[in-house]
Amino acid sequence: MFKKVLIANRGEIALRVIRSCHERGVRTVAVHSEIDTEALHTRLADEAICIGPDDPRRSYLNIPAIIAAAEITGADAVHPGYGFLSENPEFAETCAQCGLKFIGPTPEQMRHWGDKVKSRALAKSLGLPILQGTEVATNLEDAVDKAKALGFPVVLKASGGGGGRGMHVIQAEDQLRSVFQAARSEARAAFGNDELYFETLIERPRHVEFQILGDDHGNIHVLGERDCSIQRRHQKIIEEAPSIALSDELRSDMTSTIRRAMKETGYVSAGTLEFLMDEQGNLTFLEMNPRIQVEHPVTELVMGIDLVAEQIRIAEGLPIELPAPNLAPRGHAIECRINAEDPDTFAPSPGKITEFHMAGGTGVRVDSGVYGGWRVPPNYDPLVAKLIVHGPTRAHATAKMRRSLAETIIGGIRTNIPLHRRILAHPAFEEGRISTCFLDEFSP
Amino acid sequence: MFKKVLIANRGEIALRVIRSCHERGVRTVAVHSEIDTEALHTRLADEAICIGPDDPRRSYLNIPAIIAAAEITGADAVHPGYGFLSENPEFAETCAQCGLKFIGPTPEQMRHWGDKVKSRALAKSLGLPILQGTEVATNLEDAVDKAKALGFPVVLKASGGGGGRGMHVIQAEDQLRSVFQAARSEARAAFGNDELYFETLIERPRHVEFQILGDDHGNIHVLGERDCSIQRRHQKIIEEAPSIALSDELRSDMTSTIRRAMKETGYVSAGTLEFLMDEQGNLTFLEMNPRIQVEHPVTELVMGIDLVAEQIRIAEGLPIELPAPNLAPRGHAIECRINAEDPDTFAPSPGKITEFHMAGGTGVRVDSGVYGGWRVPPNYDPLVAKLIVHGPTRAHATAKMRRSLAETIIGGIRTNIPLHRRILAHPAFEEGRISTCFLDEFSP
Amino acid sequence: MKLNLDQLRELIQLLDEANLTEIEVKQNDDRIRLRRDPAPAQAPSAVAADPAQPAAASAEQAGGIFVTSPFVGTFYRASSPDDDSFVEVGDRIAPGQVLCIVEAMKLMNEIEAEIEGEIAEILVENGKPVEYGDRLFRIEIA
Amino acid sequence: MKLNLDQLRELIQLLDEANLTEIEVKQNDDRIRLRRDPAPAQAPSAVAADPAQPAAASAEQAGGIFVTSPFVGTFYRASSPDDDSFVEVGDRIAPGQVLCIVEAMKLMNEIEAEIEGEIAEILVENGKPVEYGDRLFRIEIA
Repeated sequence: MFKKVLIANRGEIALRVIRSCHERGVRTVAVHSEIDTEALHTRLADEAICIGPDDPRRSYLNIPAIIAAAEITGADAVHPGYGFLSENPEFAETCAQCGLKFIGPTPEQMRHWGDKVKSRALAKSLGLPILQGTEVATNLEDAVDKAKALGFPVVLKASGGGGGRGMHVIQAEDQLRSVFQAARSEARAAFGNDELYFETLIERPRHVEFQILGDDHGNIHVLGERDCSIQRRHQKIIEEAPSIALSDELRSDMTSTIRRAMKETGYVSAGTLEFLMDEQGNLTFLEMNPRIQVEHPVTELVMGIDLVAEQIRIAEGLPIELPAPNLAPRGHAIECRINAEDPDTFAPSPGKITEFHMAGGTGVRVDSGVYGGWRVPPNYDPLVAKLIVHGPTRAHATAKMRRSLAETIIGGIRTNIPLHRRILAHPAFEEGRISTCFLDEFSP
Repeated sequence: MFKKVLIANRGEIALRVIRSCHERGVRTVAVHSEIDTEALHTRLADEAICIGPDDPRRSYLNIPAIIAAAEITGADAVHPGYGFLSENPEFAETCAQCGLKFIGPTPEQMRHWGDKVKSRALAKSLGLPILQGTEVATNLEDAVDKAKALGFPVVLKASGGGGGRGMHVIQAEDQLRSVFQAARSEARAAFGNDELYFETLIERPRHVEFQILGDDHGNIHVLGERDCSIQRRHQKIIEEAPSIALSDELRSDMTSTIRRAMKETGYVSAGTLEFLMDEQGNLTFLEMNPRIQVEHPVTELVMGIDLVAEQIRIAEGLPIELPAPNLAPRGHAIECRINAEDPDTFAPSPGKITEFHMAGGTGVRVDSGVYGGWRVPPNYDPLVAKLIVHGPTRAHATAKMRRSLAETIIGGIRTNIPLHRRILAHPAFEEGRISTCFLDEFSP
Repeated sequence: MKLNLDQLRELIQLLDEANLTEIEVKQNDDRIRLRRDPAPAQAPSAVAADPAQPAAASAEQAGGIFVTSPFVGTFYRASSPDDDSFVEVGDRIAPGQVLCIVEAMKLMNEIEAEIEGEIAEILVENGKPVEYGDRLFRIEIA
Repeated sequence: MKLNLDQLRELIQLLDEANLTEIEVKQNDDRIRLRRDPAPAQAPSAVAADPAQPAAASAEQAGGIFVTSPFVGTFYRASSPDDDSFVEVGDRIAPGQVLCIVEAMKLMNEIEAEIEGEIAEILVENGKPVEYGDRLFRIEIA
């Protein structure tokens, strides 16, 4: 068992990891930037080390500083959370070289799935359904040929992208001609990789993803799916489990396919396979995220498990420990991401939280890294809290989320709670008629 | 379905009821005293009516004021919560006379179980195991004779008492002679009933209680037990479900016995049968509480149900709706009652809450009627929050409660959190060696 | 959002008359809140405060005493719809005189004056619900 | 959210006219809140603040400049246990002069002086861990 885990992250996910460590009797080290000296993860960890200034490139992305913090505190493992260094294979390698166990998959797995072109090829070779697409376009004329061959409309994607970044919907040739070079420069700047390729555009898709866990003993578990279709500019804002769009048959087929595929790659730790679902119910592979995800709690609630505790167990070399051999989802869970932003303009709204009263009661879970009187810094992700509810049916969960949003009061900063209230009150949401275009179509 | 429910209570239980109403789409009316104008139940209900001054006898116990508040707001039902008027058959009758549905059992049931001598007799007639005891003592000499016949040590109990009130442990005859008259006057003053009787003293008992639900359709469900042995002066402070002291066989026997007994009395709504368990594992009936109890959430967590929602359904005349026909507890739940009191002297500590940060994350539920910046009034119960956790095993739940207590910060008032931390850290608690004498024996 | 400014003005008037610092009205999802913090402490020597000059708002209220509702219930100005009101603005009243009825649980509770004075204002409409402590009448003690 | 500026102006006017400190109007999900805090009380003339008297703590630090750690790591005063310390209290230092080493990830990072001055204090013990921004030396600039 680990004695001390360093959490190379901040905010609610750092808290999340600290909690599972403490419940396991493992001591924790928080790292923080100067502006996060009074942040909750800094206050609640057993030890806290300042690793740099506010700029995340010099603190939360600063590999030598994080490793040095682990060295001076005697930590024996590192949990990267999500974002920041969580998908950086060099960081995982450096941890290993310095004798620190990295709580996540191997650097090789991260590299396989990190490049979108390679991950597409890998998914295909593993028998996962993939979207029609092209090879990398070598230049503009090649791109035009490839896009024409695929047939407009198409999605222009960056190999290095993912999570909705580095994507452009292209309706016709002239649009492609006008954006191609810019997209290339953008990709080079953002991901250090200017490779671009095409995929068929799926109209009004659902976003459906499967949670997996693998361990060193050859066990692979597929722990059901999440529906994360409610998005704004490819950023998820509401997630639920299970997805009402999956028949039991499709769920069972996908579970077997994914399980076989992941067994073949020998995947270890938590990961998520993301798919798009078209209006006919066909799933196609989008990407694999080799880390814990923001929306993991909806899976935890319906499955009755602790995914972060399992990540830690797996990293310790232990087998996965589930409450039953073939877990089935129990009830329905919904998560709303509460961001410090204007609910209409989506402009960030950092500042001092003057009032902070989150919902409570039966079936309500709150994961938050903030507290009343604390100042939300302008430097990082705007996520201030995840409000997650669990009820016997989707209708119950929806009603519970409505009342939970109604009783949540966050003062001093603006948040997207009014937007969440409008979405939850919308008949299309209630009826489950959701897709990634929900916000554009209904402007709730 | 009810359109509007008035909640004749305050604090966390008022919130608890408001939440289940709102999730059901039922509007709510809060009643409040003058000092509770800014209380959370006042703020979160759809409507709020001031019913009187701070003194609870003139507000929360003021039947005409509460009925009038229901009349002017057009409420069609009343939920009494626990404490205050919840076990007052006159209140239930008045509600009925005024065309308001009382969400609870019938006044007859309340009367049957409210008098401890009658409830003992009723339990006996229903085949529930009861403790050796006597009839009511008519005078001091009769009392001495009865106590001698039973055999010292004995417990002197008031017919009108309950919930640990009106009880004296008597070791010998001279002690009985010196306290009898005082106990009688005390009982008359406290319960308006000076009848006293004796029961055998059980040394180091566990407090084990069974949750039941009955409806108008003849259904009776016994929803497992709770262990509420950690008490201070007969007031529960930590409760858990299930009880590790019950074998599957005993649990199953008790479930059948209680189910048959409750079916025979035709009990409707939520109720709890309390038992003492001696060191040999024998259970004897203590009392029946015909209402929702403070510690009901531990049952909700392990059973995956909403007891207050069921109370409302039952009052609407609907059948009980459980997720499965034969519910079994899943995992283990623990509740800590966080009181505004000095953790060592137990003196009440009302005042302004300057910081209020409750634990969050997986498996943590918070039921609280307070918020940061609010002033806890000195007039009522000191309970400010219930911290409730749910884990796959008792060891997990204990670890989760420890970390949850560690991250809970309540500033401005003193609370018993340090006492809870000491209890949860104690090896005897960890090993489940608990009884109602825990605090006296271990002084953690 | 449609604002009813007249309503707001009336509320401000009420705030003044009653010498309140805050009024908050909540109805369903609507909420109106007005607040007037007491003027900050004066700089002592620079601007000498004139103790003979009370604040405008409180000056208006001099002599005002409120009769508040001792019950939750429905406010009635007369014994029955056919009867005359117990009192009108301008009436002189004496201790023990019935001012109104607050009905609760079908009981007609007569509210009596406890002091001598003149009805300066009737603050609740006939037939409207009142909470405990709600102001019913303003009495001026001449 | 659509802003109706005219409406807001009217509300501001009302706030001024009525001499309020706050107006809040909420309708459904819309909310308008105006607030003008009263000007703080003037410093009374009796107790004149003395601007020439800084707080005790800062007085002690007058002229002190701190060298802080640019890394997380372990602080060493010398290149090796057998070597002399780079600097001692009282030493004059010049820009570019090595003051200490902060070891991180087995790399010995030499920390150099950026200014001229005198070592007034050494704030960390040899071999102890330091965080980013920890104060290592106090330098006095004569």
